[in-house]
Amino acid sequence: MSIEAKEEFRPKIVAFCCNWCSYAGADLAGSSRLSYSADIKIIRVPCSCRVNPMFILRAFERGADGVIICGCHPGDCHYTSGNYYARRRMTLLFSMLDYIGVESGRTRVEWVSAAEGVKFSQTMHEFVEKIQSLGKNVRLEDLRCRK
Amino acid sequence: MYKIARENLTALFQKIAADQELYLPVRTADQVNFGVWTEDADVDLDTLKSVKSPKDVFFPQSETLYTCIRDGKKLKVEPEALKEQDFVVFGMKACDLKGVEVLDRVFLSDPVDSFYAARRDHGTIVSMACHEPEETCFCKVFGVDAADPQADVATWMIGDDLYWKPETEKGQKLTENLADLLEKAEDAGSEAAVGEEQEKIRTIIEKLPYSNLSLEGWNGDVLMEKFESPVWEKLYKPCLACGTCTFVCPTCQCYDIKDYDTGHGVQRYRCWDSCMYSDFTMMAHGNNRTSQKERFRQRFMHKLVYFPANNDGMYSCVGCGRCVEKCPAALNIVKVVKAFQEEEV
Amino acid sequence: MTNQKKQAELIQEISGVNPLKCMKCGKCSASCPSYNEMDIKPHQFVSYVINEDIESLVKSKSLWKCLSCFACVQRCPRDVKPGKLIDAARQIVERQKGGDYLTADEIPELLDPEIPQQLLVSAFRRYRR
Amino acid sequence: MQEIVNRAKELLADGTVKRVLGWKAGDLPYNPEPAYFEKEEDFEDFVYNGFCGANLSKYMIEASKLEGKTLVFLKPCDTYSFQQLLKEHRVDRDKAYIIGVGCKGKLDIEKIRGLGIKGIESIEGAEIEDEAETLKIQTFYGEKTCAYKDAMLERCHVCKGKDHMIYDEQIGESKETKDADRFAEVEKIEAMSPEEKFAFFQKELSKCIRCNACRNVCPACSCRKCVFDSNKFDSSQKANVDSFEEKMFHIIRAFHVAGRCTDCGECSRVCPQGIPLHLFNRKFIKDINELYGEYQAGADLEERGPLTSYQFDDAEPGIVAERR
Amino acid sequence: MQRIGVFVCHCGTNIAATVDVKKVVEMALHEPGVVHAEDYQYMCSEAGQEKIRAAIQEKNLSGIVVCSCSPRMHETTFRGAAERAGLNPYMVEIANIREHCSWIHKDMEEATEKAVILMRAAVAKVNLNTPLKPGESRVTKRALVIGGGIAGIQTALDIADAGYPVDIVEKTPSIGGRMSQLDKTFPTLDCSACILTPKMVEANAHPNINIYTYSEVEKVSGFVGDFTVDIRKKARSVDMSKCTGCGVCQEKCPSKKTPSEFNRGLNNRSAIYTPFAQAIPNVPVIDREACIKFKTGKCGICSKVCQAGAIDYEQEDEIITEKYGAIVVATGFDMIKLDAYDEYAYSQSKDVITSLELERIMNAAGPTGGHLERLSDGKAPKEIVFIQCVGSRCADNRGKSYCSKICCMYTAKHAMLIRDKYPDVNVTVFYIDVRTPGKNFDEFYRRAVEEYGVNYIKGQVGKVIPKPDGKLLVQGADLLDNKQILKEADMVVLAAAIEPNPDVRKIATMLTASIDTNNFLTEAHAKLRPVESPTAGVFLSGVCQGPKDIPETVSQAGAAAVKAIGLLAKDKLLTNPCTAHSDELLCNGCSQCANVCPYGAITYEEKEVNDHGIREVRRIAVVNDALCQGCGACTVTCPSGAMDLQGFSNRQILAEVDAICR
Repeated sequence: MSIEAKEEFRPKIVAFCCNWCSYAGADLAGSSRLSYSADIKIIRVPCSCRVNPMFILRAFERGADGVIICGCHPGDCHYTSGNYYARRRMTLLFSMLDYIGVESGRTRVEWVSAAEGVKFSQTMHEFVEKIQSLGKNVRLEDLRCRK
Repeated sequence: MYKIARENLTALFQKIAADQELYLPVRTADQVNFGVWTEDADVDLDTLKSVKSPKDVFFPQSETLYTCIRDGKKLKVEPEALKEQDFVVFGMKACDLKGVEVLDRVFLSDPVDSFYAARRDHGTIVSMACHEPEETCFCKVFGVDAADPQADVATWMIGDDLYWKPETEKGQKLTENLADLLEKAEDAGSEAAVGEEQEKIRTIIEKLPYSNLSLEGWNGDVLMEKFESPVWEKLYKPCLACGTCTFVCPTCQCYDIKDYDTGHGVQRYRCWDSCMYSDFTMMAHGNNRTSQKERFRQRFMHKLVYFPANNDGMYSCVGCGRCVEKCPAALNIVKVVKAFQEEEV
Repeated sequence: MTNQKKQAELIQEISGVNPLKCMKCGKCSASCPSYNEMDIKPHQFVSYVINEDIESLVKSKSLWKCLSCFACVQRCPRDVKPGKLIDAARQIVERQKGGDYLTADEIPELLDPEIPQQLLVSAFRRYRR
Repeated sequence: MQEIVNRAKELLADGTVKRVLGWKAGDLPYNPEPAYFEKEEDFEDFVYNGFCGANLSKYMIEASKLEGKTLVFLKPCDTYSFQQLLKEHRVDRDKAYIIGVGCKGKLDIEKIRGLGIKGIESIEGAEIEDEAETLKIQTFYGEKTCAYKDAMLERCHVCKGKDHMIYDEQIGESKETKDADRFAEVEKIEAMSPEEKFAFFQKELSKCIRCNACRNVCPACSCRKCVFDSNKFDSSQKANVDSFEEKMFHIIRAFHVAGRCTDCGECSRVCPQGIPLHLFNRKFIKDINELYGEYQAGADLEERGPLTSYQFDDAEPGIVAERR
Repeated sequence: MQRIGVFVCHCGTNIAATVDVKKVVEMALHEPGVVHAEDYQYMCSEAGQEKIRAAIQEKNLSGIVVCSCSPRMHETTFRGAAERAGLNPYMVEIANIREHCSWIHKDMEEATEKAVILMRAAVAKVNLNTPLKPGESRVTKRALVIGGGIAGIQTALDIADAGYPVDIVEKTPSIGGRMSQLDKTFPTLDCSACILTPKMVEANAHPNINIYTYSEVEKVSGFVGDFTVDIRKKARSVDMSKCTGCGVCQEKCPSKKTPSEFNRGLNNRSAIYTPFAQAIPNVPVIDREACIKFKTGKCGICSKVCQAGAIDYEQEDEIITEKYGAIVVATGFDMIKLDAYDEYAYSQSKDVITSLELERIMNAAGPTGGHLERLSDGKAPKEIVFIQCVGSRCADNRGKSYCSKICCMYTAKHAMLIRDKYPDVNVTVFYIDVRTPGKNFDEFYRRAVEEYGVNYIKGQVGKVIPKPDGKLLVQGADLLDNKQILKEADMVVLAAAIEPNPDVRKIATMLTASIDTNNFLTEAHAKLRPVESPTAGVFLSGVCQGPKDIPETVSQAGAAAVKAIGLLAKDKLLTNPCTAHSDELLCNGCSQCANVCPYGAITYEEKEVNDHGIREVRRIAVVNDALCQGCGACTVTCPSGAMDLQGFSNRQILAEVDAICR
């Protein structure tokens, strides 16, 4: 690899995956060897409704360039209604981030079932591409966390 | 004495800022606070009081003390450098200057606060007399003369001219650097103009509603009596426990020291704290002052009793009136003093 | 990369078809109205592309026998659409002749007795959508 | 005002209430403070005028812990807050005797100062009985006038209406003050480019001194201990160390009150730095109205808040990008 | 400070080939709290677990991180290993460096870097873990089976035989399901009714089985061991206790124009009806949509002719609420709609039929009395064409992507039966592949070709054209002979794809059981837990989980029964200790958490608290551990952060975020 290639922008992306659908979907993507970027790091949460806006802002504060939340499809929540609450919360939060001038592409919610390994991998592909095109998150980053 | 036309002030600021930082009242999003001068800064010398006092030039709201960087299981500690560059503060009012005097008492007495001391050493203060004092002002009560702001350089804005009077060696040095912009004003007319302005200011101040506030009975000797007074119980009720009064105050000097986990180490910083906050001086066992009444009392006892007890009778209030203007519940130190007066009558 | 391989890839690119999805059910051939006229049958088109034998494909009679009726496109259960492959192969031929990238408006002026009628019909059908 | 005082004295005398939560005249023409009145003679200092803008609902959280009933004067907009607090079990209805007072718009001393009026000695025209459209202001630098309207708090220009949502009795007339679109400012920002939006909020929030006045005055921010004061999220902060923290604080604060904020406007009123904090809350309100149907927090006791309910066909979060 | 051990698994080469495991071990030793790190070939093996045990005991570890496969795979294994070594099982965290790393990345450097970060996040989390202890909940010793087809019947029988009461809920008026509609079964050619009816009778007579027909599940709440289910017993308009099943009412009913569901609409039934002769219970229902009495208020003939006085027009739906420890879903399948396949002329010609319709035609109790005839003109067909894979194996959105699995075999059965009974009829099967994996299956197919002379042609049919003379022109291709074929046929039979019963979506939602894109219920593990849903206490039986033939369905039904019995046999269940808890000093008592709790697990109490010396009575949220399932909805609703989730606490998740973004 050339030196230039090493200096390319490698985004930091946090993916919150619900234990029952999306995390299993990610597992399926893995066992089906459906590759996606190593820039994605998954955090397992019981349900998409466990994702607190504080977690998302904290990730951005710490220098994450994108945050994606994956949960069961609406109607399929393991806990019946968790993803419905998550949907409202995230819609409002994303709208607020957009409102203060943070590019709306940096946040995303995607519903991925345990059977959708392909969708998981594709979604991650797309999201990494989007973040690549947006570049480094500078608007929400806390400079003290820079190395 | 020197003078400079108002229209030439930008040139003056440019000249000062050419080799040092210049802090002065700047209007940002409709509010005036002291900030660093830049070409496109909206300088506002006509607003009497900045929202925050300019104390943060010497004692910033937050400052890093040192940084620890973790490398595996090793730690590297990097202390924060002290201020090394000279800077100028332009436009401080007499009350704010008095506020700095109070802060000096705290930070320059043993043990000396090296961060503060370094800033004081490197800072040159250009003051400005209060052209039109307002109804919230009560500096007179604390012996402050708003018409004669003692600093490295004192200035008066009279009509379209700024009169400039160096008072110290630092002030003299700054004046010399600016010699080609400042015009000598040794004539009698200039002296008279300043004198007239001072007279005008003092006349207004005499008329201000708070100017004859009596601080009788407030000193270091009345500690227990004031502390145990039932008046506090009534007084504190509207207090919302926010920190507005302390953060706009030119003399409040309490700070907290906190650690910020940067992910690859720790940044230790200090930041202003407010005695109005429920976690003020929180310790392992809990809090000294568990009720808002106690916290409220602390602030005024400190300003009017504890501080004078330890500082030769000097109050740590300078009568700038910012708390009078900004308190969301319309409480203030004047109301406190008056309430005690009424009670004692 | 061999020329054949390039062309095979080009066909896939133009047609947007992934020939590997074919499950060899033959529904295309079963649906094809020109089946009997063809030397290479519609379902075989797929394997010619997979095997990168574009030369045979381009030389075949079938290329110009396809009516572009798109019955195979419509009915293919696997989204393989042999009709599109044929169409793409024709485009390759045309491009080799230099008639690259036509817009629909330009066609009437370019009417040339040398251009096989099938290609025109096909082009019109394609642009109608 | 006399009507209010008389009624308060009556209720105190007949034992209906143990204390009255009202306003005590200040030492300046414009700074009355919320105060308790327990005896008839206390009422000497009682005042109720245009500068009594504070929302007393929040004080009712503490008053609910006291013995006996507290009489409280609530403007129409304050009653939304009270009802929302009631919904969240933060106040006790049985401990409150609510007199819904009429409202002709409340005054903002910062607005008056903003007009360049300083050195104020006295203000005429701020009494609730006054019908005048103009304030006469005597200053050390001469007499000034100012239209009542121009001195009104921002929230009064976008008033939710003059109906009390909850009360035991009502006193006083109201006058319509609404003359602006509640969401116009939000829409203006929404129309900006991301860069402009960011610059706008960056500039506004750079003034924040983290005094917490907005939080402490807010009736929806009624947490016993705020997350920003506790170590639960490692989010305890006292100062604006980095520009991001202020954003974090204000976004999270707005999020925590989303669906509960009645848009009482106290946050903007008290901000010493004049940050238009209501722009955060109103953005959430606007989104909620548009995406989940009109909702006014505090308007009733029963309806589920928009963030504690859902519809099967709610918009997907992707709508944020689509609406741009 | 924790004493953490990190164990990095090679998983043979599954991990080690792409992740430099030694490097992960080395980097782990740099992490705060880590006092031990090692790697091993297979951590999940006995030897690997022994290493973990040894390290915990020798180094006095307080928490461990295993960098290995998905926690969904071996979290339980490693928690068990930790527990055996005396460590609380909830002090174990898994860094998923296989599914989420080594299997999806090719570059060793990149994969190693990511594995290190995942390890760090897990270490950061375990640093904040606290030992947790599972609670206990009771088990209601009663099972619910949803669906009364062969799968449901078999499951119910097996559970009942083990001594536990079972309720079957069946939507239609009778149990029996699809199998009752079949004529013969492959590969033995048994009569379907002959083998099914005894089972139906047995279920009906079993003391432990209670059957609710013409009923639907309306609401499900609760959790494993303690479900509460509302069952809607639809008004039958016939008193089941009085009806003798004589059938007179059906005979006399003047409304006879409703297409028979049982006969796939090939003939009509009366408004009061039993779906078929052997129906269980043998009690008719009144179809209120079709009944003249209900539509106009006049008629009432059935009531007049019923000697038992069983007709009850006033009957209303009844809601039965019952508690269950386990629920088995056996909702079965239906054929797909063929609207999108107009090329086969299904909607244009009565002689183009589906295989299930052919079953009814071949059946002696069917619309034609078992005579093979064209529905258009009643003539005996001479030429029959079967088309395979109609809507199966489709990549487009017209059909289903999967193989329906049963069609190859039943088509061979049909072909064989026709050739056997009507040797003069020519049978042609157009196929793409003939799939016969199963005992005696290929032999069966070969018999059709070799003994019965069925003509198999490789190639899908392109289209079917109805001709004016009533014949059908089938245009196909013989791919092996490379010929296009135009064949005249009298009858065309389509092997339409099967799909899960559309109602299963509703049921899955009620049960919070997950469902795949094809509406098949998802199993907990594709290989190792094929009859369990990921939702504890919910089991899968039959085609609702995936296409199956009868023997497979029956064996899965038995397997599901065994799983359910295993659950019911326990007196108590250990509950998930990862539940929410509220910090009483921070709680505002505002009720928002209770509003979002899907389990009603949060209640409030007035409690005296001591808040740093201030004693006061406050309204405090209290979580019922047995009801809380640990979703965390409440934690985000709580503005003060009083509500937190054990095992996924705010600080634990933030620590992971920090570690990843470091």
